[in-house]
Amino acid sequence: MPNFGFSIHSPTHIDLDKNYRTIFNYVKVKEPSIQKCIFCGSCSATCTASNYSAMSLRKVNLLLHRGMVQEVRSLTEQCLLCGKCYLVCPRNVNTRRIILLIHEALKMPLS
Amino acid sequence: MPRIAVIGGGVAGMEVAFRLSQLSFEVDIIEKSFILGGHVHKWQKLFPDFTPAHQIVDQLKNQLRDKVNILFGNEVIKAEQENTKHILYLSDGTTQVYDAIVITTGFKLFNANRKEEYGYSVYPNVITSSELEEYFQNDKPIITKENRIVERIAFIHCVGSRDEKVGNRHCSKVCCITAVKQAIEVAQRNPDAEIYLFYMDLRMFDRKFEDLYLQAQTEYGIKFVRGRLSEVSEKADSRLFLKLEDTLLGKPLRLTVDLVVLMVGMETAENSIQLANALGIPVGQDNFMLPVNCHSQKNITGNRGIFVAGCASGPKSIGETLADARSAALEVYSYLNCN
Amino acid sequence: MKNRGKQLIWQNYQKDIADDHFFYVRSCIRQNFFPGAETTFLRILKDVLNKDVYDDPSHTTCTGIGYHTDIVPLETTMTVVARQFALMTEKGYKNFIPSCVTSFGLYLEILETWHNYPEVLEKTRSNLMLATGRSFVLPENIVHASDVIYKFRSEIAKKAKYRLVNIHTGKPLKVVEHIGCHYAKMFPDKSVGGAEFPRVLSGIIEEWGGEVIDYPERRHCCGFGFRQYFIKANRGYTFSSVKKKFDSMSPYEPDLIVTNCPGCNVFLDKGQYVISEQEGIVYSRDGYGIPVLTFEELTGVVLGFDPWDIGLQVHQVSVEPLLDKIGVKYDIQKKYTDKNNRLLGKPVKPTLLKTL
Amino acid sequence: MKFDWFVLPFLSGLSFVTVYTSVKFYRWINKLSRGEKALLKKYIFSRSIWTSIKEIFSESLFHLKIFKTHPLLGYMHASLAFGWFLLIVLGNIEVKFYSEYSINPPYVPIFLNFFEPTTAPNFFGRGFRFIMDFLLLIILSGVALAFFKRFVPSKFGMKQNMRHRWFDRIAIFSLWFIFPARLVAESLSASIYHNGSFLTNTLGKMMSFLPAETLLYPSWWAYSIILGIFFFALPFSRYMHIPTEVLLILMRNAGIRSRYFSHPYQEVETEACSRCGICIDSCQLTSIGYAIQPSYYLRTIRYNELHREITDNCLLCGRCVEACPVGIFSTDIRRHERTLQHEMRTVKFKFNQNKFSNTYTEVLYFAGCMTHLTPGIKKAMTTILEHSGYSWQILDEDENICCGRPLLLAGQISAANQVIIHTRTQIEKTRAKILVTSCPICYKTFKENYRLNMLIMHHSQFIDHLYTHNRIATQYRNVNVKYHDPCELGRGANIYVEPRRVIEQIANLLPSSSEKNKAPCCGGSLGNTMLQAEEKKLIAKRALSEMNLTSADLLVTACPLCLKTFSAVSSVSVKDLSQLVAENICEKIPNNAQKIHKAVETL
Repeated sequence: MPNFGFSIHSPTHIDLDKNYRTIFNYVKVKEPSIQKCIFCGSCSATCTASNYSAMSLRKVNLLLHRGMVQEVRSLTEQCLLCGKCYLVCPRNVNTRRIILLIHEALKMPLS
Repeated sequence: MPRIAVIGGGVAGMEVAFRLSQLSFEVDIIEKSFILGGHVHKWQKLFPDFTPAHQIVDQLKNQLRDKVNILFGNEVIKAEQENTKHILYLSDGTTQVYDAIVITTGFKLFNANRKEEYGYSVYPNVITSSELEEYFQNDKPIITKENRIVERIAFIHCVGSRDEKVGNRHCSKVCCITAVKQAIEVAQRNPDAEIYLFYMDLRMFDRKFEDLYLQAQTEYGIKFVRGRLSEVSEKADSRLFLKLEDTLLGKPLRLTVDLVVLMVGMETAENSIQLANALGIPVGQDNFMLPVNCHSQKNITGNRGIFVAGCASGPKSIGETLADARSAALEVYSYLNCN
Repeated sequence: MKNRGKQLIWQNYQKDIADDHFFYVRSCIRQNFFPGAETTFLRILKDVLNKDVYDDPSHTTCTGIGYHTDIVPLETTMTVVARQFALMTEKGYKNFIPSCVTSFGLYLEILETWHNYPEVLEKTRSNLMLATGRSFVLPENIVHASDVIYKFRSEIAKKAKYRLVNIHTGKPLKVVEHIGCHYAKMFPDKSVGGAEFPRVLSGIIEEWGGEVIDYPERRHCCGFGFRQYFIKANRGYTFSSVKKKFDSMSPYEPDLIVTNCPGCNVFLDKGQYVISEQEGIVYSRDGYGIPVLTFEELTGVVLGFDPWDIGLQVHQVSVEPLLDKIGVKYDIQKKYTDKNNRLLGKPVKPTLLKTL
Repeated sequence: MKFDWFVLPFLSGLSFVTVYTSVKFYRWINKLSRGEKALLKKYIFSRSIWTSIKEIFSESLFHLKIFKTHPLLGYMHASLAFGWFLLIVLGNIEVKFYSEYSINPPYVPIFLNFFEPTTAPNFFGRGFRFIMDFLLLIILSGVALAFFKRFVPSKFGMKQNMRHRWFDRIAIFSLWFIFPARLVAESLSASIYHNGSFLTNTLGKMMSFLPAETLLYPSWWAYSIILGIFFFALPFSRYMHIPTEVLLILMRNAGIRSRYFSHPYQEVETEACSRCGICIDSCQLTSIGYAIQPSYYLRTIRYNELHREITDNCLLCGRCVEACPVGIFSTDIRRHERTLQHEMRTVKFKFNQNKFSNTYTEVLYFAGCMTHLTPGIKKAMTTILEHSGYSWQILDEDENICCGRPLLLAGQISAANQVIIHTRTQIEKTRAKILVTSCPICYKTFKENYRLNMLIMHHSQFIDHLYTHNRIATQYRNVNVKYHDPCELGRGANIYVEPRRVIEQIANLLPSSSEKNKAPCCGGSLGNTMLQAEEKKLIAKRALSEMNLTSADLLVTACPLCLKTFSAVSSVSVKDLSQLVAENICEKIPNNAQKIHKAVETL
């Protein structure tokens, strides 16, 4: 192939027609409170892990909702399960269980 | 006995007329169409508790029975004022003289054609929230115009509200909760449909609204995405391709849906500006009637003897409209009895 | 596009198009992309529609590209545009038709500026007088060349030898029309049909028997956008736009793409080669890609001109499959020969994209 | 040699049980590591074996712990267990008086009445007859009580019965029918040979109208068959508890503990659980309708049913371990299984090292991540530290880092270790003498997993230390206070005295019905990841009513999590111990510097 000096960027948009929410559905069945999240961000603000990593449960939750799973693993691994997020969540989302379920799901060969 | 004109036979008009008749005034309702109830007449279930709309309309109609005379199919063409009397020239040629006038002209739904890029009236499966209400007359699953069961549906908030492009900077405040209500009604009819609500800010401003929002999330798995729709186009199989941005993730978002519901906002009623000029009362920047003071004199307009109630002075829920109507009736009473 | 709703919208975007005595302003880059396009346009107007068209050899570029890439200051551009109008006034014409959409957009922009700021118009008049000693009158009617074809689309249809119909299947050709952004998006009311559902090319296609496809990325820019294309590092952005458009239209399997702007035609045509090389995708079943014609070339084909006279051999995507579908007679041997049959040389064959 | 066919069911049952149990014991012991085997062997042949023997008698036979739970329940167990034990022992002695052979097949003492129908004329014969009848009566009373317990558990101090499965029910019923069958058999033979005593003779007379001769032999057959059924059912039912508990006591006293899931000691514990159901009432999840208590949990492990949710749905508060008469550490089993489920070896934490200070101070206060959500505690602790006269600093003032225990509780060991190593290095960098933390969860981890060579104190201990060394003084407030023992501080770390001593300095501490090791869990425990918010609230409310605070003006606790959980539901105001102290601290204290200096060395 001749050297064009540029490459064609692949689209960076979230394509809800293609993104499969398998992990979200896996978690939702076992922990329905994930649906109550209104992405207000108080969990990420108080998060202990956010002091040394990019971990933000709001973002993790959103990525799951949108079926974008690549980033989820590196974020949820930093979680210390300390439960501060649960204490501040205005919607009583069972945050720690969601993290554990994500870890479980990431170990499974979910498509 | 003083005579009072109530311009507009919607929910506000009926309530004002009834209350005034209770205060033993002679009341005429001047209604442009031939049925009472206005917009509420066309709705099936009301937020937040799904009471049937006709129940409210019938209740208000029954109150009125032969206590008030109703001039159907009539509009105010011209108005004049002689010291405390108001002369109204009606479209059926007659002229009436009244001691006080209450404007309850209500609102008009934003004409979604003006948001061309949303493809309303271009793509058959782009409908407005009031058109969706007609689907709810029965419990059958919601289908597209090509009789395909809707598997994915998108509700678009703030269509014609909070939008300088169409000259409506105001928020119509009831479309958010209407979207949640309608989303639940769709979810009840199409249990495995994926339902998205695309919003800028969710304004659940009244009691039990937040509960409905939570119920929508948990019981019906309805998804709320913060992002304003930019454009709708049609795909090969006539499904609709939406372009948005997920502002919480800061990434563009694309999806295909079967049906797009535009939550059209409220604008001032049809030719209500002409009426306001005819009656000599000011109109706000959002073209709704402007009361003298938005705190203590919400029903009193700049012109003595002329009052305003209901959505004519800005978007309101039905509960607020009825309360506003009752307060207008009292204002009229104190105006006629105390001066 | 026969959808009743779209026709509703076209109603409020009508403009009057002059019917004769045109002062034709050529494009500066079009001749080297598609050399036959402009001569074909003149031939159509003069020979077929026998209109009075004046092609002034002394008019210059409108400096649009320089202006859009911040190289040419606005005042210089205004003076050059004023000189074009001066040439027209001197030749006694009032209907100004630019052949390139970028110029069309620029002329409108400058006329709008002059309209809102008369003092700038006066300054330009004095600049022109100082520089060239010329004065000018604003054109009475300024439309794009494709508007003219749109206006006379039914006359052309009557004189046409071919229809945009697949002679083998009898079905109308599926045609994608792409409107240059500067045609309607800058001044929607100066276009035929507005910005959302432009009518100028779709009108022509439907008149000549074709079926227009309304695919989701129909209004997406072809990616020329000057700043993107001129800087090599940004060129990837151009071709990702092109790929986005082709991905969106491919489910419809169009037979033909029609454009009315030099930039779009280049990138939709040559973009298919770049995408085939870099992404290994060809957007047609037969592997030849989707032919891209300018509106003049299409008119020429429909009127039965010889394809090689129109200059279709310069296209990256071979047009022969399209010509076979329409039933146009052509001599494949003469594709790369000059007037006196000397072979000019054949282009190198791409690795994936099939060419004839 | 005496023999009759009817002994066969009993004999085959007995031999099956003996073989099965010995094979099982052998396999368990064999699975122990070499070190553990040596430990066991050394223990068995050491003098301290007597403690185990004493414990076997007091627990396996007398069930003393169950007496403490409820006397009637205790008697029921003791009568059955110890009664039957004596019946067998005395039966074997009685045999010596009759048969001429010194060694007899095992069934003879059980069916002596059949083989020697005529009682030995001398005093011993009749004496033994009397004792055997008496023992049988005791056991029968136990069986009757067991039967009534099915219908009226509350009389036995139990709110509800254990819901058994069918294989347990077979074992229960067969056990219940053994002794009535013996009674019938001996009474029939007594009605013929008058060889019984007060019980069997009288019953024999009453049954004289029956054709005793024809019924006698079948009754012995029935007795033998029921015994056989019981022995065959035993290894697969809850009664495997009978032999296994003995082995468990030996192993536990030898110091063996389960270190990973399905460790042999854990298997012994799982089989030693008799599913008596006592742990059900102690668990606060029972009242919310969850059957996750050890009785059910160990049953799912033993019959390896799917139980992922049960493992996670437990507060790990330790009340069931306190209540368990067999002393099974079910919380350890649960934690080990959680490691199996949730361990993530690939985790790599990206801590930023330079965030911590390394200035030296005597006291290092570790607030813990939870305390950042209860600023009241942090403010109180700062006031106290200011008054303490020690140089101090807060380790995680802004950069809040976790102690690692929540990861341990969830079973993510490798992740926890990384956190522990990181936090330990930060702590050791300050070279402090005393590490104080206001969170019992952190305290327990610092004590057990950190191996820090400094003094580790929960803030209740530290304040108590400040009192005893009169570094701080407080005014007395005539306020009625009740103290809630946080699970991780009380049961978790055995700290009951210091918090009470501190409170008594300031207010009048009222005893509460369930406190110290019986204190309820506030429901907010990090051990449970399954409970929803409403359920946690319910647990908290019921815990408050269990402690009945009607007479108290203030509830004091010593854990930020308990504070947060209780204050959301309690009508009585809730404060942390440090807040109570800080609010009543006096400004001036006698300043005898040298006493302070000496104090540090004595610690």
